[in-house]
Amino acid sequence: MRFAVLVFPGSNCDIDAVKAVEDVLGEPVDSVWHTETDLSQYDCVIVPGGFSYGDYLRSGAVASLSPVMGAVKEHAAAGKLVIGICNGFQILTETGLLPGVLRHNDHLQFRCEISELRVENTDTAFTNDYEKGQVIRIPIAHGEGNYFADQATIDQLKANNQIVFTYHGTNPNGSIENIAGICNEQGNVLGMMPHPERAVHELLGSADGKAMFTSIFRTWGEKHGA
Amino acid sequence: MMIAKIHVTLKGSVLDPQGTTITKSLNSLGYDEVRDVRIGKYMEVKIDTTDRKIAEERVTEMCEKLLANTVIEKYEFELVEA
Amino acid sequence: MMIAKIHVTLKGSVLDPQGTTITKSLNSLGYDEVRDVRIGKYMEVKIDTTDRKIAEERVTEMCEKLLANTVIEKYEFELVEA
Amino acid sequence: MRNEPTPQQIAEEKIYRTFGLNDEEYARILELMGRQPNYVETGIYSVMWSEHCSYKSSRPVLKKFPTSGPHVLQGPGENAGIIDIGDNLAVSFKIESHNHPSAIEPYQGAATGVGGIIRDVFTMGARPIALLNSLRFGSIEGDGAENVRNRYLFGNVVAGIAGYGNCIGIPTVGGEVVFDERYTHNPLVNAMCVGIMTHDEIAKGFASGVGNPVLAVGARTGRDGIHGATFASTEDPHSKERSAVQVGDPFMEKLLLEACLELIATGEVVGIQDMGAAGLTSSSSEMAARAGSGIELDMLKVPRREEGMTSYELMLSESQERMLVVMKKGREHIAEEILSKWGLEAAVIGRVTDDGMLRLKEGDETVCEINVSTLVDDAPVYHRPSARPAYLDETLAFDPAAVAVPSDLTETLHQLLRTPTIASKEYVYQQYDYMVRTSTIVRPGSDAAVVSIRGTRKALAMSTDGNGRYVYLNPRVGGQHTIAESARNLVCSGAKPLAVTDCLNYSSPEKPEIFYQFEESCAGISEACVALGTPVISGNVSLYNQTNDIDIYPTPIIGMVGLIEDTDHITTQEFKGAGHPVLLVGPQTTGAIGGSEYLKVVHGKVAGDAPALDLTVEKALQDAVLTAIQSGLVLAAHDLAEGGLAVALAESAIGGKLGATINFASGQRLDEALFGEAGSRIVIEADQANLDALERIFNENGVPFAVIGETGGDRLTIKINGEAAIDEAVEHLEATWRGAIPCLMK
Ligand SMILES: Nc1ncnc2c1ncn2[C@@H]1O[C@H](COP(=O)(O)OP(=O)(O)O)[C@@H](O)[C@H]1O
Ligand SMILES: [Mg+2]
Repeated sequence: MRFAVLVFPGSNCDIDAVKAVEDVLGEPVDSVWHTETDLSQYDCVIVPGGFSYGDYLRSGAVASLSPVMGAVKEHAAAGKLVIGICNGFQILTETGLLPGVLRHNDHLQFRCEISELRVENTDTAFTNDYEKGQVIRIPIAHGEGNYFADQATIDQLKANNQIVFTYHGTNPNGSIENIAGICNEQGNVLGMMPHPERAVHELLGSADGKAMFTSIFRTWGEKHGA
Repeated sequence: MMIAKIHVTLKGSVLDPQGTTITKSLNSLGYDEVRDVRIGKYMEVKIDTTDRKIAEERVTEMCEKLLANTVIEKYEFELVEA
Repeated sequence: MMIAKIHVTLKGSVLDPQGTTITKSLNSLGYDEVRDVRIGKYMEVKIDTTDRKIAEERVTEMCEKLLANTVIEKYEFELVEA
Repeated sequence: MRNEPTPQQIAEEKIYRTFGLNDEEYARILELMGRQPNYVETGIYSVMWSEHCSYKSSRPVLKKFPTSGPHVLQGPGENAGIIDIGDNLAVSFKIESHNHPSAIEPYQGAATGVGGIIRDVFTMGARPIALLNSLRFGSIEGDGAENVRNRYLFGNVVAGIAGYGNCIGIPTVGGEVVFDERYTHNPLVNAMCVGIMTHDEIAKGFASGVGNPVLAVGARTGRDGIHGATFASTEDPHSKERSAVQVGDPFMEKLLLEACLELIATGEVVGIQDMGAAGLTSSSSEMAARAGSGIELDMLKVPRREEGMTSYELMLSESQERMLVVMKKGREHIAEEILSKWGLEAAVIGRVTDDGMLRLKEGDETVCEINVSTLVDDAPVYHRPSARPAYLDETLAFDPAAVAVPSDLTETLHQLLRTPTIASKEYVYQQYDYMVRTSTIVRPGSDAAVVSIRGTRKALAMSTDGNGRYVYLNPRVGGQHTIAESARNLVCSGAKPLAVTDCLNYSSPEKPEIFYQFEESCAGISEACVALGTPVISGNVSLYNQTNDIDIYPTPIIGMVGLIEDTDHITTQEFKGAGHPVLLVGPQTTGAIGGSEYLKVVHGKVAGDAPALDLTVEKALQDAVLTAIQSGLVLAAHDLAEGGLAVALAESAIGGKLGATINFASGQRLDEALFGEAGSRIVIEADQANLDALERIFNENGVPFAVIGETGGDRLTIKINGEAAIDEAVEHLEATWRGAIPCLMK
């Protein structure tokens, strides 16, 4: 299975995503510069966290217009996997691959901590190694993670079971319905504010993010008979 | 040269947590008369053109594509000669 | 009720990293005519008063104290009846 | 034409004085140049001879620091120091102050401080892996105008540090914050950066090789921060031109960082230095001085942000995110290619010469010609008069009998846990991304932060420490404490302390009493560095931290880095499990309550002598505890600092959500035994089965120790001579400690 981790000017969790894929799965993973227009050789694209273009104007806005995002749209339309983490989630909403927006945290401060998430949907390629309702510990680190969408969109997300993760206990940013991560209707594009790539070793304080990578690999393997 | 003076503000129905926080701080500083604060962006884009009509089209495009997120924001602009 | 429409912008010689980044991004999207972008804030403060003179004084104070950082920003406002 | 004063006007109207040069200094310039300097030249001398760049008051003192050791690859003098940690790896680090800018514009002042120290480290070829800081503010309690301002400064300094560090993607892993009235108008904002590299990646600030091209790289030069260096060296920054404030662009710096590391890796770079204080002036002259060469620049080629900038402005601007690079001749296109890939500019603005001159041209016209060594080596040196401060007689005369032991010591503990200096700093560090790069093993909240080194079993421990009150009460011993506490913090995390970076924050050196504090505390620092084997490899001095006749406490801040040989040795301060013996290692009596946080918070007094410290005992203690940790005998270790034994126990209990029952014998006053702050003491938690082995190690090192209790339950109970002194649910202690700062900052 081949992974691509996109790199925009200002990305800073790209290396962490690469390390996580290598450490958890040992599968090949490339860093792909934002000017690339062909992603056809990859099975899963990770849009990593960080501050693409400084998060200036709106987080994710400038990056969403880069050449590589055209290829990400094609990749997603072909039913292949895309995960946006933190800034990557913001980029995916700005691109329109996922509905809604991520606004300033309601307390207006950046917040870094290990947060507790509830896995709401285990029928996705990203989460089938978790139990439904399982509470996992995954770090957050963001200033603009306050998910918002209008009521119609929220109703739709619920009806289609697109809410994948919610915050358990305290909501760290004011997001609507405690949303921490959502997927698209087809279930092959996931966006989440928390950082699973930061939770892959006990030494880092949690290894609960590992199951995301193993889920992806297993789903892909089942599909491709590997 | 022209300057597009662009106002990007939240759509009416969208809550403005930043505005709410500032309203509260103003109240607690003793400005009890403050009822509500809404926060938006103001941009000045300098454009090398003389054709007002083209400028209008182009700025509209820039707003739609990048300068505003039309899911929650609306924009407005005027063009002035510089 | 009155509304103070406040523009807060960076002083002339202060670096505007956001503006510079957005200028470059617009250029690379094909908007070559864009020469410069400056990004500021726009606020609407609703005030429960009818006395324009007092309102003017109070809003000036709010800007100096909280709404603008006068070390690097300047502000401007107009009052309209609401 | 330029509208600038002529050389004659500068001399006759004494215009040089407005630049911060005094009459003798100006006379010296005339002598060195053999003519009257023009406007640009006067500006260049004034910044290079400012306190900030020349260290003219502090140099004689700094020279006495121990700076060498077998593991030191680069001592003070470069942009940052470098130490060897084995496996062909090297670590570069430095701390720097941004006190004056932060007093005026806290967010940008702190942010650009972080940006500057990061540049110092990646200039050396190192990949920055961690940031720390050390902060001082006036009191944030109360509703006075000053308290409100202090809260504003605190909130925005923290936000500025977060804003820059988070965006650039370097984790902020540790630091400290202290609140005291003495810092009301002079907050201290010291930022430290740690980077890592292999030995062959080390780069230096050398402009050598005649004809080699000199490039300006990164951001364009604007009119911001002109005369910042001079401004950092004067008494009242508030009266200065406020447009001197610079705005940071962490996004630009992230690109610059990646581009520079890529460029250095090509091996085509001769020398590189960041343009920090005094911008193009100091970077060009220092690079030439180190190489014994000269530099010629064409000012018309310097990329600029604004039209009509003069050479004077270009040379003195402190615009951020810029570097000066000397490439091998004919290889400039490599710089241009790499920089443009990252969307940045690299412009050839001059070349290296061999005549020892800093020569500036505007096309064909020469506008400045100065012998580089007169800027750097001939800068004035002042041997300032020193006099023992009169207040010491009064503070040393303090008699503890004059204050009563509080009747409710549990309440006293709450009072201490609530005081912002001791209370949880979660409000601060939850705004910092301390996990990016996925190497942070011990996060903020323990004695030292620990960052792992990928591909090895090694890890680095790091901390910042300082106690201005101790230094105020006893400059010599206070200086020793600063080093001892730093090293002790590292040892508690399982590291061997390796080297020191220092940031020396003081008031005006022109006051003999202040100079005495400076000299004596630096002597104390040197003594402790020698005793503990931790040389000084880099540092920074910030003087004139005073306003309206209030001098800050003399506040040397120490940043220290230590090596953990194996991640298995990493130890933290929180209690790990019930039923384990708790030991107090080190001297069992505390000395008096002089200088303690307790005396200040509970009795409102800053008096007495600094707490006792014996460097021989300290060294033995650290060796013993490190050996014990490396032998796998220690479950938790926590050094005793502000608030003494009681606060240390409370912190370990809160962190582990686990109580303890403590009972020990003491001949001291209860408040001394509980809250006294003598040095060289560490609390550890160990397995019962390991007590014998521990005893052997402590005895071999001649370190006293006692089992003072046992972990367990949900209360912290401390009995002295069998009588209950403190008894409280850990949960309640935690609520007090955790809630204090958020409550004040609401
Ligand atoms: N400004 C800060 N930045 C990051 N971490 C901080 C800061 N201030 C305090 N901390 C963290 O809080 C913990 C306790 O700080 P402190 O009480 O100063 O520790 P110590 O007394 O052991 O030096 C440390 O882990 C420190 O890293
Ligand atoms: Mg400590």
